[in-house]
Amino acid sequence: MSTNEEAVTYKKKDFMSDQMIRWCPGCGDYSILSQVQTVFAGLGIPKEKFAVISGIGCSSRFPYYMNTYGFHTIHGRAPAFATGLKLANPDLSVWMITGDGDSLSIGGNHFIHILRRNVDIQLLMFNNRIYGLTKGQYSPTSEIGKKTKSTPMGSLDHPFEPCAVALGADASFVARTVDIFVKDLRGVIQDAADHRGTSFVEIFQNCNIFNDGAFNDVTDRKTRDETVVFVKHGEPLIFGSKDGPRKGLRVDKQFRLEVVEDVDPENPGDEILVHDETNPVLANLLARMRPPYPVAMGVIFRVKRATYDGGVAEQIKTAQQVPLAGDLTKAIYGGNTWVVD
Amino acid sequence: MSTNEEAVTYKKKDFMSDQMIRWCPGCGDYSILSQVQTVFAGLGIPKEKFAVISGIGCSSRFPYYMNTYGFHTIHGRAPAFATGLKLANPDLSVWMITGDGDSLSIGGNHFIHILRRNVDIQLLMFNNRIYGLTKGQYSPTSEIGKKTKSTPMGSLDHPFEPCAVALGADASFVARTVDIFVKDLRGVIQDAADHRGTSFVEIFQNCNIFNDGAFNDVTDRKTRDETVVFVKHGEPLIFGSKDGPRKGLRVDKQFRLEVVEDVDPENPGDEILVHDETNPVLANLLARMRPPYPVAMGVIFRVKRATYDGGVAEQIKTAQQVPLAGDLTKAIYGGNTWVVD
Amino acid sequence: MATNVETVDSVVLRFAGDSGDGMQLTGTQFTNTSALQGNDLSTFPDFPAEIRAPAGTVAGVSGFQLHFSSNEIRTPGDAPNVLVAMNPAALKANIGDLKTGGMVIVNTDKFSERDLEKAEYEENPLENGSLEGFQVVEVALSTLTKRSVEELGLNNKESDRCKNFFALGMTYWLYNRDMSVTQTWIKGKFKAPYDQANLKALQAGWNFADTMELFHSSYEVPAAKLKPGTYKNITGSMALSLGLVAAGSLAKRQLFLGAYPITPASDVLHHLSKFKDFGVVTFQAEDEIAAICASIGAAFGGSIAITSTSGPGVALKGEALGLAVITELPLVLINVQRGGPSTGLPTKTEQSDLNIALFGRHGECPNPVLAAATPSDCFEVALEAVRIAVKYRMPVMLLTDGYLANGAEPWCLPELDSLKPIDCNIATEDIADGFRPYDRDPETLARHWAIPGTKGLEHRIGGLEKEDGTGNVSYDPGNHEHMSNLRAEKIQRIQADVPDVEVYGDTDGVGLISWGSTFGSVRTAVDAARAEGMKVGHVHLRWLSPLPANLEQTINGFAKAGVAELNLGQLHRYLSSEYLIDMASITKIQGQPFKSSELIAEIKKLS
Amino acid sequence: MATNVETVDSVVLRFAGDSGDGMQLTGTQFTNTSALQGNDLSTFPDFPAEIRAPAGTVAGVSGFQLHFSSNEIRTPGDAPNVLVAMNPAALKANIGDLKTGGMVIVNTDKFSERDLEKAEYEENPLENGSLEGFQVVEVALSTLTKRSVEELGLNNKESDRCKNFFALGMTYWLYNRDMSVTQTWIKGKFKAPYDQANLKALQAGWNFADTMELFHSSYEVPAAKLKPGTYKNITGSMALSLGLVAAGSLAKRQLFLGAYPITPASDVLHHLSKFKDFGVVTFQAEDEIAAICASIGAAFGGSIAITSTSGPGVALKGEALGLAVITELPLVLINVQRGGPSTGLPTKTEQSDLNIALFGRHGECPNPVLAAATPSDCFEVALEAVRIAVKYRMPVMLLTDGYLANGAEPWCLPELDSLKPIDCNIATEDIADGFRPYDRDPETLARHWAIPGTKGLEHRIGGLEKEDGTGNVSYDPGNHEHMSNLRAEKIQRIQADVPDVEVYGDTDGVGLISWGSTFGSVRTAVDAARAEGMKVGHVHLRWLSPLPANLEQTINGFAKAGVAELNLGQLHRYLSSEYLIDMASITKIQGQPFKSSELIAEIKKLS
Ligand SMILES: Cc1ncc(C[n+]2csc(CCOP(=O)(O)OP(=O)(O)O)c2C)c(N)n1
Ligand SMILES: Cc1ncc(C[n+]2csc(CCOP(=O)(O)OP(=O)(O)O)c2C)c(N)n1
Ligand code: SF4
Ligand code: SF4
Ligand SMILES: [Mg+2]
Ligand SMILES: [Mg+2]
Repeated sequence: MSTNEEAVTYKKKDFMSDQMIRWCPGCGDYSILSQVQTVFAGLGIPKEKFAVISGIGCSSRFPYYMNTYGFHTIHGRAPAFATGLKLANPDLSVWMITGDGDSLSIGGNHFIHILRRNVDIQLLMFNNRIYGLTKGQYSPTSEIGKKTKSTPMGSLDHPFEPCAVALGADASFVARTVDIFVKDLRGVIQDAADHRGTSFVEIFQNCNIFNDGAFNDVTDRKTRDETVVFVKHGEPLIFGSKDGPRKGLRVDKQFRLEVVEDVDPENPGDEILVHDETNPVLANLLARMRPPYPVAMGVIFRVKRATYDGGVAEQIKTAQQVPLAGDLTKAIYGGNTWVVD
Repeated sequence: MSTNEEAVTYKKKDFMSDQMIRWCPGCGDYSILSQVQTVFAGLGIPKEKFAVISGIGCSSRFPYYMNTYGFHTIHGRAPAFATGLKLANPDLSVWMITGDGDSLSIGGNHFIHILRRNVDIQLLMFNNRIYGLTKGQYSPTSEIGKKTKSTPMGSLDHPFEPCAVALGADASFVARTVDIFVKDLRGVIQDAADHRGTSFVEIFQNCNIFNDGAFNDVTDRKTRDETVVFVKHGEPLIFGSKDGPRKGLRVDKQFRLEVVEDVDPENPGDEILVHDETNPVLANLLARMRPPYPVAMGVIFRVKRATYDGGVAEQIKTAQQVPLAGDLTKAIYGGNTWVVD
Repeated sequence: MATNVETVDSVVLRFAGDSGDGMQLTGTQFTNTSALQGNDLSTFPDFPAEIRAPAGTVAGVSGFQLHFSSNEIRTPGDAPNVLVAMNPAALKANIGDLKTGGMVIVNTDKFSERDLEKAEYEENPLENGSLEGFQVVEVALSTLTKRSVEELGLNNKESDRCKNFFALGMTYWLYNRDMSVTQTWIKGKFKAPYDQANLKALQAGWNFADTMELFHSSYEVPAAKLKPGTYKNITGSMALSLGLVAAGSLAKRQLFLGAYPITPASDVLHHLSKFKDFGVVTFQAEDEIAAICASIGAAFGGSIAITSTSGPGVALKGEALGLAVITELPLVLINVQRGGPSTGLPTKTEQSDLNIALFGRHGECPNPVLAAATPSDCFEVALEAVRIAVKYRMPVMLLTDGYLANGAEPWCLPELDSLKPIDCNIATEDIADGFRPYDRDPETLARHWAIPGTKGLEHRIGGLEKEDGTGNVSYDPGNHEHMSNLRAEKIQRIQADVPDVEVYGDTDGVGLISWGSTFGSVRTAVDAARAEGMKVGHVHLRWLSPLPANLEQTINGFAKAGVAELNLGQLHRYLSSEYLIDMASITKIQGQPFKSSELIAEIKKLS
Repeated sequence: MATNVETVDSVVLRFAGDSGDGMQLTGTQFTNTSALQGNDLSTFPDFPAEIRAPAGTVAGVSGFQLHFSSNEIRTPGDAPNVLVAMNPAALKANIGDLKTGGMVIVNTDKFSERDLEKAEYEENPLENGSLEGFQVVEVALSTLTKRSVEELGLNNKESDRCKNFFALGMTYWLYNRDMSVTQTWIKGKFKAPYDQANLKALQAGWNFADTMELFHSSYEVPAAKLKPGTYKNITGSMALSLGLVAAGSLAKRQLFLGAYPITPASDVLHHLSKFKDFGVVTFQAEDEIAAICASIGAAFGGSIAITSTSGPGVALKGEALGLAVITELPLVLINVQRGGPSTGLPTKTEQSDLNIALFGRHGECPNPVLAAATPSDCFEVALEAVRIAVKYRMPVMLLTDGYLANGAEPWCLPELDSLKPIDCNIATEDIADGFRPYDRDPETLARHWAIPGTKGLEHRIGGLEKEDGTGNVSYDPGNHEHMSNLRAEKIQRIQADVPDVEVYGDTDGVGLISWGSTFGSVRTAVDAARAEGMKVGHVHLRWLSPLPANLEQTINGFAKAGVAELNLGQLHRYLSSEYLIDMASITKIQGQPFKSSELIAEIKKLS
């Protein structure tokens, strides 16, 4: 992330570009765009220091709508472009926008590599569990049995759990949120911005054209309290309707998860798990929670770890300490030479 | 895996091809080759039903040395070839041989996808933590700070933990072993053969030319007992020299690992973890154990899960139940037609 | 009924509206109806790259053009006679193409100031005289539709959705079409009350045209005198898919498709995934590389292996294709070309991948290339590609494009008996003794296809140079030269299966040479030019590599030859290098097919 | 000292042994010594694809050929005068190349039956008369070496390791070389007691040759009359890397290399990773695609961006290269060619990637292509590639090959002042008002390079077709044609920077046209042919796209032209298509460079 060179104050609209937005009406992408613009405005980073990089997909049209530097690249490769850009220009605040297909299908390899390297960028994955731009084939996050144009009898591939993939690749920051959970979404984007290293955020995003309602179980206002747990470092894992009795999560000896009914949020007791965002084992557990357990939202995992770009800069700095560093004469005329007159 | 059509008995040498083996003298690949040949001989599968598929790298020369069907393909893509072959020919016992670079660098995406799909093949990754064939650059499993031809000041990339990557990708079988732990190696290969789905085996393999001794801490006879734990389903996680006092592993409330000294193997007590190979959380913990904890060897994770190839066959079978299935006349002459005379 | 019924030969009709207005569906209904009424026809849909671009904008306009005729026709037509424009954006995007004096039907309900603004019209084109010279038919389509479905209690949005059927009803009246096909289709497709609503809107459109005497006359387009046979209207994608399915059946082997979705190739995956009853395996891979690699794996495993994609995917498959070349395995790579370079113009058509098809791999790495000429030709080309791949044991590149894939025409269905079986000539146990995987058929130079599972034929292949015969890895200099020449020679041997070209028209005047989807426009232009008395011939190439044996001689016969293609001259360059003949290069690279008129102008220049 | 010292002009010497025998090191020492003695020289190492192929086998033989001379020379020589063969396999693999009457030094200690068997010799070649016609010098190298280091208490294996220095000592005596360079090097390189052991072995070899009077005479190869200047022996990989580093310095911008290891391109990554003191960033990516994409990202970010690879990697980079073309960003793609297709012959040399360089992308996607002629030329070509990429804002493809990369020659070091600065002409804040990213320099057509971080120049680029000027996404048909033509035109504009070709030799006799690493063999052959009285000229191309402006005219001037290249005729095809001139195609595709003698034979055919 960039150093703040001058005091800058922006409004959200400063980050809105002059390009017409071409997503379908009702697409979840609009809400995410709006929150990203809001967060950018508040970061105090000069506008010209932002670069937004994307791959290909509906979601990847994102850079066109941001009044910053932007690069709509090719399918699946955005992490590599972002890495090169960040290494070339460590001063930039680099954001990467991608879809579930872009980053987990064709781009899966670059995705896991940027995470392990921990290049200091923000990586927002819009997961709509479908290929939007190519008109509705199943994606690597589609549930088994999904009938789509390419799977008339239902898909057979076991889906990835994106946060688990990220954890398996040793991501240093893993979070999950939802397009329409506006406040939570904004908060998580802000957290991502604040983290040094690759900040991975999975955003459940509704594609109302090809996969409408894919996240109804977590977004439905009626049941949401029962199906979602918002995790926060140091706080007990409690969920359930604010009105009714609250519930908590605990594990048994062999790490099997259990829901504890009727938990007093003020005094949840010893057995209820407390979220520790630095614990990879817990993070794995949370990332994979699915009904009948609540789906975890928020920052699931966050640790400090050296960044790749930081290391590169450091090595160069060290190398440049030597006498005659960067001296072309030395480079060319050094070594075994002889003179012919 | 293949159905055993006729009673067949083989000797190891039936699986030795006529090609000269071109690995460096002392390379760990020899031992693995030998054990694979031994296991093949004992599987009771007709020789012509084996296919060995590899990518590119020293390790990937493997198929040439096996007197079976074999395909030395291109760098990183072996999982895709293996998938196609298995779908085309479900009757085959398909084995894939790969290196740490082949499968985790260029091939990372195909690697995680074959695992999630759970195509019924055996995937043996020879991890020597180096690029052998291209003469010694660091690989995605090389430790940070490694000085190689391409990293004169030491590498900066945080390494992958292959078993953790596999678990993150929802592998159904994850095991680890070592080239020179001959018996253990053979056992794990046998387990892999017996598993339906993608059986992932990481094999620590010594490259005595470019990364000699990379696994000394686990292979050294003097310290091995202290640095390795062999895991077995249903058995407590106990290690330490057979002569001296044994040690056990347990976790605290927040899943932090601890070594318990002086454990009685006959009666380890309640707190010592018992290996449950179906528990993904435990598997993650085991996969990531590094000194001062012992490195886990054996089958770390194994669950039954539908295979992709099985599903494909099933759908075709179902589709073929309909009347006029596979009838070309119906396909061509069906639908809205009209006649011109 | 209008008092007046005129008979016309051919009509070009274009429906245009917002992406959500159902124009593709409307066009398809008109097409099916006309097909069953016996017209020859050709269609071309044209949609935006966005799924639903912002409503009302020019970027969001989706169009469907349909050419139907009582004569034989070969293109969707240059300029529409009739344009249905559902909003100002559709008008703006399409009016430039309309024939002078042509008719434009507009939905006046969508000409509010806001609508005009979205279409970036400064003033209302219906009022500023800019449509002079056209017959403008102004209809309050939305209002009328709403009224027609009133009794069903739909809400505003729902009833507005039916307006495409109202428009369709009007055009059905205009061209004396039988509505029953569409009525039956509506009943099968929509649930109550939407079925009723659409039926009512359709009928209301018809009635409106009939009673309001909106049009001077209605038109009759009599049935065409087509070759006798059973016909079906078919898109290139569907014909291609059926060809592949047929190839699998004729080869008596499993068909395997490895593919990753990409516009405009995805339909091949979609169609083939529905042929599971033929044992067809479709594998939606994680990317294009995995798709081709899985296909090569399947080919090794004995399947008829196919991989389909478009430009960017072809670029990604190059490395793996080289492996298929050196391992001499049968494979068909289908490239449904789109506008390039890079992401380019994904929903537009182009022929700019000939270079990569011929020369896009590292090393000396030749592969045969052929291209389809029309939507229905895709069927035959698919069969031919598989046949050659199997016979010569090599990957074949098959080129189509967005225009062919999405365009449709009546297809005279083949007699099944006329389809020759494909002999896979698979190696059997019997030859286990002394078996060598790279032993060859002396005529075709094809090597053995020895499938894993076959007793005694165990062998290993790979991407390192192989010794001829044994297939062992070989670094021998002489062997490498031998194998390089041999791989090139194999392509030449295919000439035995490639028929000589025949010149359509005059052999010694101006000669137009074309390939791929330009067939229709070029042939139409040649006909027109000859009708005007010019001396013109046409050579259309199905095979690009190898080229037909008599091509050089044929070109030399022309007084002046021109190569017409939708790129910057790729075939022209290739033929120049082959024959050292000075030819004209006729190109267009606008994401759109040639218009016959454009080609006639070029012919005149050369005459 | 031998009684007899003869003076000779040129010697070709080849060291051959097992991969573990240290032949590369031995050859390099001889090279450095000869360089400092003032000879002109040229070297070529040749190693197996395996890291350590099985000891004693032909597959495991590693060779190093060295041509040193008192004249100007341009190739490592056709046939060696002297062969040092450390074992039977080395003898077997190399004896066929030895000049008739040439000398072969063999290590008799390695001719046991088992050794012969490993080399697949049926009988002992030292005994069956098969070496008749050569001067065979039989030396018990292992035994003698062991004896010479006895006192140091090394074990068998360790002392045997020193035998290459024993052999080196012998050849130093034979050619009157000064041993001090190697002695100094040994002291710096090895720890005790190995430094002492190697020094002793070296000296013992010298002494052995001296006292045993093994050779009829020793030879003197006087210093060459090279152009005055400071020289250094350099491989193509190193010269290329230095050129890139210099380009970064001259452009005053960070040099960025994205690369994935691949033979024979890895050395560029290895060398550049050592230039961190120049601020050079080397990124070892997860694959070739990531490597080029990171480089394009770095180019967007304002770096001098490079990506280096070989054939299979080039095939993978095609899609991303198209993005660099359409976004008009500067980038240099280095292709160190190797034997293809597919994995092919990875350690062998070839020129078969010209096709993919020119035509290997989907869509109309042109990029400039240039090639280096000699190891030291790589320096200049690297500078030129960067200069053009930056000046015209486009990706440039630079071709070298395994022969150039690993081969070495004396390089007359450039005066630093003679290196022209590279003007990056980066867009600044000042032009923020009305800034449009695709506005162009009217002369070069280069667009702005506006680097993220620059105030007021925020803009978005991408792979969809762009509107000229604004750079916005555009589906406009006319704009697409305009942009397609413009991208092609940009290549043509580079001709302004490409000097006309000059014919070496005769302009109106037989003309040989070549490109890349064949320069040396072709030039040598032309010289030889002219010395024999033939009328021959030579045109060597640095630029393949665009071609030099006067090339057509130059070729037309020849009575008969032939295109010589290490493939199946790729340049020949390309020039044919450009100029429609009938030329001969002279090719070789054996993983090895041309021999001058082969070319002389071809010239005779054409004369
Ligand atoms: C190399 C390549 N292959 C395929 C495509 C076609 N394609 C474009 S976007 C896409 C998938 C989009 O899915 P996702 O990443 O989930 O994005 P969404 O549209 O759902 O936001 C595909 C397959 C392409 N553009 N390039
Ligand atoms: C497309 C492509 N890129 C690069 C290479 C060069 N290459 C061959 S093997 C290899 C890495 C080998 O490492 P690993 O997979 O760990 O195998 P090992 O040799 O260590 O067994 C590389 C980079 C190649 N053959 N193809
Ligand atoms: S197709 Fe789906 S993801 Fe794409 S813009 Fe439309 S609603 Fe959004
Ligand atoms: S380089 Fe290493 S991995 Fe490769 S064969 Fe030699 S010892 Fe084995
Ligand atoms: Mg998606
Ligand atoms: Mg390795």
